[in-house]
Amino acid sequence: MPIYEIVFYAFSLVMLAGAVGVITVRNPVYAALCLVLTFFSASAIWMLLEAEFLAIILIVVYVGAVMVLFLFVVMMLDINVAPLKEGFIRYLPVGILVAALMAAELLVLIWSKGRFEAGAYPLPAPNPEEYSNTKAVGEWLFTNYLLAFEVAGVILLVAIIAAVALTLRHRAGGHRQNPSHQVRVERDERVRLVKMKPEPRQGS
Amino acid sequence: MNSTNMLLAAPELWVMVMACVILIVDLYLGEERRGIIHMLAILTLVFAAIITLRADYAADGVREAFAFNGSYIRDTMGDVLKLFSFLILAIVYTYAKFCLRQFRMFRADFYTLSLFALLGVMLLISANSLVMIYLGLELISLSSYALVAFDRDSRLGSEAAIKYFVLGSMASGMLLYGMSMIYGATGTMDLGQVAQAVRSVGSDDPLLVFGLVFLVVGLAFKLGVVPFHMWIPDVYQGAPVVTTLFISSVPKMAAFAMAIRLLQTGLVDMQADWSQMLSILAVLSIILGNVAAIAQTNIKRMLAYSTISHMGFVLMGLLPGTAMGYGAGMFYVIVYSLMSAAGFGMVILLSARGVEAEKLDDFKGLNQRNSWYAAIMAMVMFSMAGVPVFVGFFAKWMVIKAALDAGLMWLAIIAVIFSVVGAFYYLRVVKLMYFDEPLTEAEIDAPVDFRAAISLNGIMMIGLGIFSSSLIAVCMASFGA
Amino acid sequence: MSLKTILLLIPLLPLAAAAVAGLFRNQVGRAGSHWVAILGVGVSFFLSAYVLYLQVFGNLETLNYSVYTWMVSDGIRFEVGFLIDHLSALMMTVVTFVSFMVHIYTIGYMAEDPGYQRFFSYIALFTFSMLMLVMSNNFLQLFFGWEAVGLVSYLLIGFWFKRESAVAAGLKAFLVNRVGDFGFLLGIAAILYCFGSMDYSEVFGQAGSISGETVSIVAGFEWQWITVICICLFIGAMGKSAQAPLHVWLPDSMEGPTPISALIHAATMVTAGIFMVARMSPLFELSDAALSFVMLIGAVTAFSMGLVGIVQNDIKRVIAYSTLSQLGYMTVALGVSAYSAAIFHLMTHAFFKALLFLGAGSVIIALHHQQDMRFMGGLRKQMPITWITAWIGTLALIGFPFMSGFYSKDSIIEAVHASTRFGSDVAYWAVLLGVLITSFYSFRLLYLTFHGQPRYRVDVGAGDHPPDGILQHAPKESPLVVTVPLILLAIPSIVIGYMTIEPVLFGGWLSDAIMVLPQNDAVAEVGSHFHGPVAMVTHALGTAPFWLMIGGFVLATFIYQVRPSMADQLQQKMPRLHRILENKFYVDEFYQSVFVRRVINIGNGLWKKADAGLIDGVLVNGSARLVGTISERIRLWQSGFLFQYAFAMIVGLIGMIAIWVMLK
Amino acid sequence: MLTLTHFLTLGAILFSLSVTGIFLNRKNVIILLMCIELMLLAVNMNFVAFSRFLGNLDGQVFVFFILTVAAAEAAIGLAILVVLFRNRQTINVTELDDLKG
Repeated sequence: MPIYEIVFYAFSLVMLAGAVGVITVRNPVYAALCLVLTFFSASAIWMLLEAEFLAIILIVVYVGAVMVLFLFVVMMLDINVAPLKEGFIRYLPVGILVAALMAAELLVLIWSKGRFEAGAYPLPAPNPEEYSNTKAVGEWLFTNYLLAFEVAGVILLVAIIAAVALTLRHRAGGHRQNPSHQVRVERDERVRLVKMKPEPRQGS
Repeated sequence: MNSTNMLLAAPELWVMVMACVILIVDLYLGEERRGIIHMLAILTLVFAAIITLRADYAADGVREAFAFNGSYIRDTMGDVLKLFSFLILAIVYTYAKFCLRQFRMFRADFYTLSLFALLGVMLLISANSLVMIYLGLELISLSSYALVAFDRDSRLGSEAAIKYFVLGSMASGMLLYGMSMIYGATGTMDLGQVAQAVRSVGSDDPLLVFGLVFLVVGLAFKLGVVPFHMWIPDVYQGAPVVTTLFISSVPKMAAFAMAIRLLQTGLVDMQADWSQMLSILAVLSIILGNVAAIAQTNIKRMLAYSTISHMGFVLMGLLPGTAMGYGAGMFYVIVYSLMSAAGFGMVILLSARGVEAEKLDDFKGLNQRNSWYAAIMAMVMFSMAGVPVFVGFFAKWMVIKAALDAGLMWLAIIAVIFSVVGAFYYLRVVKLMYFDEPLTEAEIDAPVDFRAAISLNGIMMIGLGIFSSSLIAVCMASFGA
Repeated sequence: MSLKTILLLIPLLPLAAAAVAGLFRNQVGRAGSHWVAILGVGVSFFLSAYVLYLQVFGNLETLNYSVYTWMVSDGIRFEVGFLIDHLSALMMTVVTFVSFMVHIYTIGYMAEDPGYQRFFSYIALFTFSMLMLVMSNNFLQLFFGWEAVGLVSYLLIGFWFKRESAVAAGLKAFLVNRVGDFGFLLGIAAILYCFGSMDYSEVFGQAGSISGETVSIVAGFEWQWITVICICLFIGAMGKSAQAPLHVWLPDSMEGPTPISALIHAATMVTAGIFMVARMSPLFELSDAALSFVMLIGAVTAFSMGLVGIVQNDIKRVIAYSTLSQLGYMTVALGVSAYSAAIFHLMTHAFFKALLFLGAGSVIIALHHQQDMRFMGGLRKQMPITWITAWIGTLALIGFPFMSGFYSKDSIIEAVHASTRFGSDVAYWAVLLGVLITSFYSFRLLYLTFHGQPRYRVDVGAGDHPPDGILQHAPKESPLVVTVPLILLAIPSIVIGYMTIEPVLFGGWLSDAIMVLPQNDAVAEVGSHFHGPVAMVTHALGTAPFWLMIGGFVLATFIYQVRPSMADQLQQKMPRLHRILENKFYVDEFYQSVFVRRVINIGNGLWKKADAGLIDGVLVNGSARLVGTISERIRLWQSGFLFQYAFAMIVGLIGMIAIWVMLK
Repeated sequence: MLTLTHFLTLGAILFSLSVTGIFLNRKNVIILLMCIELMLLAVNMNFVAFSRFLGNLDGQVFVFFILTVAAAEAAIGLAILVVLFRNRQTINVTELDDLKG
């Protein structure tokens, strides 16, 4: 089935191109967009691996939320683009060397003596028609991984607390409403009854 | 999944619930009633300890119990480490209350974040699967990143936080890469099953060794051993002293537990490999930590380098792969956490209104200002230096003995030589306190609970030294030695 | 009170006194603290004396028992235990007696010091530590005591911490002792490794079993385990007992208050190394190589340090170098297996050296902390008691017949002469010439201090800190609290040798603690010619040491007594000469250029080059500087740049993969 | 035919690229955060591939958790970045060297 190979190689190339883009382009906005491209291709490759649920999650959560957050911050900080890439060329040879070494070591393992060829890890049969990846993952999440799922929730809570604690500022001199004060207000604080003599109507 | 399973994890659930309760209670408290938060946090720890102590799982000769489909484990080692986490965190809170008030940062965030970090510590200690290890670790890390940047207006604090964050995330990435390799080779996340699978696959499978290297890197970063130590000095110095106090003490015990779970439970058959790796890391840490500390003038930074060398010693306990060695490492990490808490507690004590006493010179002539506090600091320094009678000596002794028993003579010799080198900078602090003129005559004042906590913490240095046998026995018993 | 209670009380009373004087210093006040300390140490002395009495007259058996067990790990016991035999009882009595005297003396000496209570607390603590050291029955406690006395010693050297030099001296003592302690610790570790026990009796019992076993430390060289152990232990002793080349800290330690110099740096702590080697005699006896090493180190120290003593002008430094030289004698004695002679000399030396130091202290108080002998002279009239006791101390030191030092030093020289160990003939010449030198510098000190004309002026209006040679008040005899200890120390300095030489040295009284192989027994060889203390004197009158001692006396008298008095007569007739001769410097220079320039140069050279240059400069400061430089280098790696940190991690990762995955 | 090797190779190259990116980037902290996301993607690729070829779901579930944590991490990282920028008016990596030695 060459269509699988074609899809795989096509998206792999796009994905790696995107990754190279992330670490080389000057403008952080472009970098973020390259990252989106990378994630998108990765999502497609995961589809090939029949991990449909994760593929969708990657698009929804990453592309839809996290990368938007990145772009949001990039634009909010308004950084000067030009000086940010100085010296890039100077360190490029070392960078390439490190990348090559790292990749060489990893690939020597992966390509060694057919360690991961079909003999050792045969491709399982495709999942049956009625199989739902989402349902299967969901079942595992709420049974075997219940504790982990709860902890993941706590981690998200911590992220919220941390983000608020770090960035929320009350501006000095700002006017803010305090609902509890508003609710507890007494009549006497708002209305003052003044006793006075009735004034005779003028000019009558 | 039944209710007994749930009950095993009762301490974790309690801490989680209380962290949320504190989060909510804080909304209804004004500035002047923040003390309630502190009381609640202490209460949380006390009850967590009580719940942990009510361990009825070990009734009839069973030494461990599992819950949540084997991803959660209760055993003696975990319980002891958790109890010490509670104790040390209680001490940390007592120091922190005073410090946060002084620095006008007394916010509930510190308490909630550190309680969530504690939850992470507890989960990591009790983790029995790769997933739980990762999640526990991240819970600690994420809380710690935020705590480092806790002083929002500090240039150094935010610099330290971003460095910690980038390097920490990178280390998690490497750890995960290793986990993926282990998963690929064994097909399971459960550490007990990983051990079985390793036995059947054979421990010389390159895929496993590969995974092991990455795991060790992640572990080394968390412990802060050379060459994965670079974050430690910068973060210890840049973070507000309360945060440094926290991250230097409690999470180290979790890192130790993580090493035990991964290496001893999961990859015990690869002991020959990881033992070599750890020995190189341990030697480098002991050498670099002790030597680099000498040139420091900032006490937080000096203690950071001292931490690096102490973690080298902890590794030295782990690497022989014997029950004695694990026990020695566990004893060391507990003792280290207590010493570190006391050391940074003293830094807090000397910090006058809003200015951190982070220069070594701030300790000059402390004896003339207050001889009791000087004595406490001297005890801490002696203990860290490994002077006999003090508890630090016993910790070093046990670890070195474990290495000797495993025939690692060269390692023991290097450790001894460099702890002698290291004695120099600890004793320099003692010299400053006793033989130099104070820079200020200002009265050292602290609330009564602070004084009680630091006195207790200081007396532990010698008290645990004299009566070290029971704690050592507990540590040894955790590993059946 | 049972005996065990008494034995427990002996160290605990000083400890309690230290705690009271130190922790409640403001509550008990100055008088309270000295009463507490003196009472604690005094009672401790009487109890020690009682134990010794029981051993001498009551046939008390050797006691070896455990007091408190700390923990048992792998069959190795960590415990506090007492081994009370003749050796330790003798040491306990000496230590507590000298300490007791020094406590009393301190009342007078430190009367005006603001750190009065602190001082008492420290010296009582020292007494406790020293007692724990000598009473120990295991290596762990020995090491604790060892470190504890060291610690108190540094605290006391740096007692006047406002003086820069005192702090530096404390640090120097600390650093030098680290070298020794490192060896000591290695030795103990080796013992633990070989014997699997820390208990003296167990280790000594098995000592023979490893005599053939070897270890290869440097590839290709096989060392006997026992030799390695003994040399490591002795390196520890070299640090504590200030043997060359680890002696440099002791002269500097004179920065501490004089009572400390007397107690710690002359009488007790510095002899801990001697005591330790004697205690370890069952081990040392098995290694001829180690004993030869001990002997040669001792000989070098005994001879060269005496030479250096000749050129010193500070009164305390002269006595300090004399202490070094005498410690060298003890070490030589150890090296020829004459352990009992070493212990005997240790005991007599403790009395007369403490006496000399306290005498020097008395002079120093009288002259308002002037320590330079060039600004003393003629004090015998103002300070008769100090003068007489100083004479007694000097006579004991140089080994004048019938004085205590005579018996101990002559026995050592005889034992060295009788020994057949490799190198003992060199050591014999060293100790023999040492007698001449000892006699010379001792009399020089006496003459410069107490005889001749005063070289200071009394000027009432000179202010609080007058320049050298000018005093605000005329010197006068010190108060009773100072002179009574001098007298009490002078008595044993005279009689203790005469009274005890027979039992201690030749009667085998110490043989319950000290083991000597028959073929090494130099003391027995000497003992075969011993016919009582009086006969020993008559015999000595015809031997070299006596005449060398007399020679030193004559030489010193000629230079420091005869010549200045000639100058006195001449000074009116020859005003130009008057100026030259009035100043003692010129005498010294004359004597240097004409007489013993070589000797002086060697002395000076040893002091400046070896002490100041090589050892201070290269070994102590040099290694500290090296570590400091490396440390500064390493700091540069921590560049602060995030990408470099990341780079280090990546390189670490790549390196680890390369080592463990690729290379396998 | 596609084998596990292909997917692992992809993950390895991605991992190497991200590691290099962290080291190579000296100017902009945001790019560092993106490189970390890349690294996690590489890891996820491995897990998903193993999960498929081992025929067990553990790997996919783990990826789910990694994605969750990564999202949280991104939020905190960006929050720290904002704080950093407020305090120093720069996110240039070479200027972050107050802490050293």
